[in-house]
Amino acid sequence: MIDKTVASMADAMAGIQDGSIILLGGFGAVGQPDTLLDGLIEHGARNLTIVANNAGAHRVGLARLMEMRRVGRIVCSFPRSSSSVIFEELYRAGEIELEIVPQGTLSERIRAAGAGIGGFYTPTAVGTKLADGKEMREIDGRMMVLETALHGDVALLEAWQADRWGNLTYNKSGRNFNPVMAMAAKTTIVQAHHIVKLGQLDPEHIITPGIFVDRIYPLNGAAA
Amino acid sequence: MIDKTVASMADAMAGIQDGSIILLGGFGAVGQPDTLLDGLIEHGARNLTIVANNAGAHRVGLARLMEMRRVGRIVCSFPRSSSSVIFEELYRAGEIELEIVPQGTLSERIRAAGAGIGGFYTPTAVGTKLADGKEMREIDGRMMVLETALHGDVALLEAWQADRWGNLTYNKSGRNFNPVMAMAAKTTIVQAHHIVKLGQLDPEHIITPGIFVDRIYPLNGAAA
Amino acid sequence: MTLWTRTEMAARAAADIPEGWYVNLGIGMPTMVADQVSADREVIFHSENGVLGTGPAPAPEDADPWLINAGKQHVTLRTGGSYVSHSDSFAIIRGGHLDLCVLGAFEVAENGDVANWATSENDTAPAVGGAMDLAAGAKRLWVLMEHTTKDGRPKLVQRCGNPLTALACVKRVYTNMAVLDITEAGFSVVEMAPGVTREALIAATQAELIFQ
Amino acid sequence: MTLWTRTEMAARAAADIPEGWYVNLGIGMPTMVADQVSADREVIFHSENGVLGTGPAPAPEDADPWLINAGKQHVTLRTGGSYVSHSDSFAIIRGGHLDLCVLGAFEVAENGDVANWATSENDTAPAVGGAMDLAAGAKRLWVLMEHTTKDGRPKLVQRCGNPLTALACVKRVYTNMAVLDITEAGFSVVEMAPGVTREALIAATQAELIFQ
Repeated sequence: MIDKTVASMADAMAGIQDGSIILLGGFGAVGQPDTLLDGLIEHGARNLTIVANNAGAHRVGLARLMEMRRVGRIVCSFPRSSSSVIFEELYRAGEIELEIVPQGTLSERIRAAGAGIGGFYTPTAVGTKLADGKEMREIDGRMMVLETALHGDVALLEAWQADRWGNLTYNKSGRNFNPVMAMAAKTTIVQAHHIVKLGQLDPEHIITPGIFVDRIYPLNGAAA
Repeated sequence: MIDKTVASMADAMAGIQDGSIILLGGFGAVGQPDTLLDGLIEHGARNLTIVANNAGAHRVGLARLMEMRRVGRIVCSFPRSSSSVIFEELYRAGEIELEIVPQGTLSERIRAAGAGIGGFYTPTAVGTKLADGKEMREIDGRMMVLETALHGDVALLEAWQADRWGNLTYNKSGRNFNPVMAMAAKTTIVQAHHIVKLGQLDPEHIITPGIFVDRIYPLNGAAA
Repeated sequence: MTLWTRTEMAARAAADIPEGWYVNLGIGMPTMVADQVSADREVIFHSENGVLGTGPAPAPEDADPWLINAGKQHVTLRTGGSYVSHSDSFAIIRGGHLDLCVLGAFEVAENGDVANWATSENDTAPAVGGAMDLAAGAKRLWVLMEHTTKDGRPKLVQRCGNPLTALACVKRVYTNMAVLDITEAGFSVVEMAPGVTREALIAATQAELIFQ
Repeated sequence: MTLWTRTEMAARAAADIPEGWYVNLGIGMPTMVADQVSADREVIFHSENGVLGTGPAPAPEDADPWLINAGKQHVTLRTGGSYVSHSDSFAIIRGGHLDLCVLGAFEVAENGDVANWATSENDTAPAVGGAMDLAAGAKRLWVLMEHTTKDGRPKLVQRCGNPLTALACVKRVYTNMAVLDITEAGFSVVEMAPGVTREALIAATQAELIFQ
């Protein structure tokens, strides 16, 4: 019997290596795997590359991980906000590497990894410094830049409902990067608000099928 | 007030030009826009390029359109079946042009058109005659072939439920190519089994949002 | 000379949006455009984080923590709206499915270049978000911004000095002084705020102006 | 010498599939593998047309016209299954998410090349379907086929004569005579059908065989 739910946070984090590329779901505070981030802090992996839309806020979660000097590199579209204090300190001090990627190119590069695409041509960023040094070509009369797939070792995600096969639904704008990141990591780990019985999710309404999911961490304790 | 439902088949077909590229949803007989195909036959457009998984069956729908010599070219993954008699006759007689595309490359090329991607690299078909003459490159140690976006002028699709904004759901394996083709045509025309009131579809369960849809043809007559 | 207020600028842009358009509004002043479209006119607003059909801001006590827009503000979903993933949301943006995007900007050049994500001074860790995708992907791009910087420098220019967001894509600019189309020949004045003179507009603009 | 029947071949392959694998079965004989996996072992079958978790064929009177597999046969959906679009279905295939694909073939070469979509004789309008995507995309590819053609020609060869489906991707072949792994050194015999001799197998194969 397939059962992807894990019994403990230690099981959820098992095997995450130093130097891993971690895909982090969420947009703003919504759909962000806060509990798994606490687990990652506890777990101890270092020298991580984080791929996420934002660069953490205040002194918790991702920001705390950075403050502990556990993140060597961040790939994101929007690192700066009023509360991204830790990131900005580290960045000014030259203690963290930053790759800025347009939000849609970020999402598309992650999808490419998930869908077996090695690279793709997009008009986004043509003529800007984010395309500096990148290969360009004209397609159908429009200049485009070559972008490559962005693979993760681990994805840390948040879902609304999950069953033991790892089928997932999301809640409103909590969907965001979670489905696409689920496809693109060697190990996809999901914190879920509600564990439901297999068959309880309508097959038409499942957003992420379990094939993309490896481990489910129930946020409210026991599985159904 | 937005209302994408059309009052007649003539309205559904309005403006389809000779020489158009038509994306046809469906896989086998499921999710195939048979009624719209009858409308297209009636409408009269000629010299069409058809993009579909299959090359028609028996002497109805797409096969009938081909029999009337209205299709100059077909792009598909699986033209041959026991009932694809019309296509095979025309093909042997040199009266129809055929582009064979691996099914996943077909779907991905259509998605690329819908998502603003000019082209992409895939390992599918490398080393086979379907990659003959195509540009290749090695990415991450693997040879890949460059494939380009496949745009439609018109998509003819089938949905299960639709509302007046054009939000759609599908029924079981009737989903297939329909959502991806909805994204990739200048004009997307959908035959729907059930017209529902705006708001009746759960925002979490809509598979194709109305932004991708231009016209809805109700299969059962009146709108709700 | 009475300059348009921010609300008037938003209302001026809103009046030009036909019913049935799908529209993305950038963070900041462009967001105000939504409030200037009356609820009986169906204009469908899209937000990068996967919300299609955002409605008015909720009363604070009704805010749903799971429903925000790209500016991280609480929003509502109007009847007919839907949720999509980031992947599908940016397929909407990049695939040319939005009828319109309205962005704020630091500068707009007479050829339609736009700079709105990083200034030369503070671009050590600039935040681009979805601006480049929107500018390159939407069917049309309008910019809504003050005509000059706080210290009086022109923001409509011959050539942008700040890092570019996208090339030659702005179609129309709404400022507190005027509405201008970007044409083959450069900035073409569509309308001026009450009492703004040609001379005042020319003085506040660092590019040629075409008056009809 | 007793050759394995088609059902025995399917059962032999099925026995090698661990619980929890996601598996795509090609049209024809590979489809028979599903019936050889007992329902209490959770192996999840995927079909190209967007069905994840296909179950046994329904009784004819229970067939749902909306639910078919890639071979256009009526199927059922097992508890826990889901529907996806073609786009997502091929992201599953091409993104390396399937643990296994089992295909039929005209020929398999000793380096793992496979030819299964067109023969030299009839390839005027060949139908490739999803074969190239599956062969290139699945984590592992097994082939299930007769050891020789109907007129006795070897199908395990040094080099394929028919148009290729994909290069160097077959890991294992199940025939009516034997089970063979494809190794760096070529075909390695894992098991032979009862009474099949080394000599008989060598005679029926147009490539070197490695016997453990």
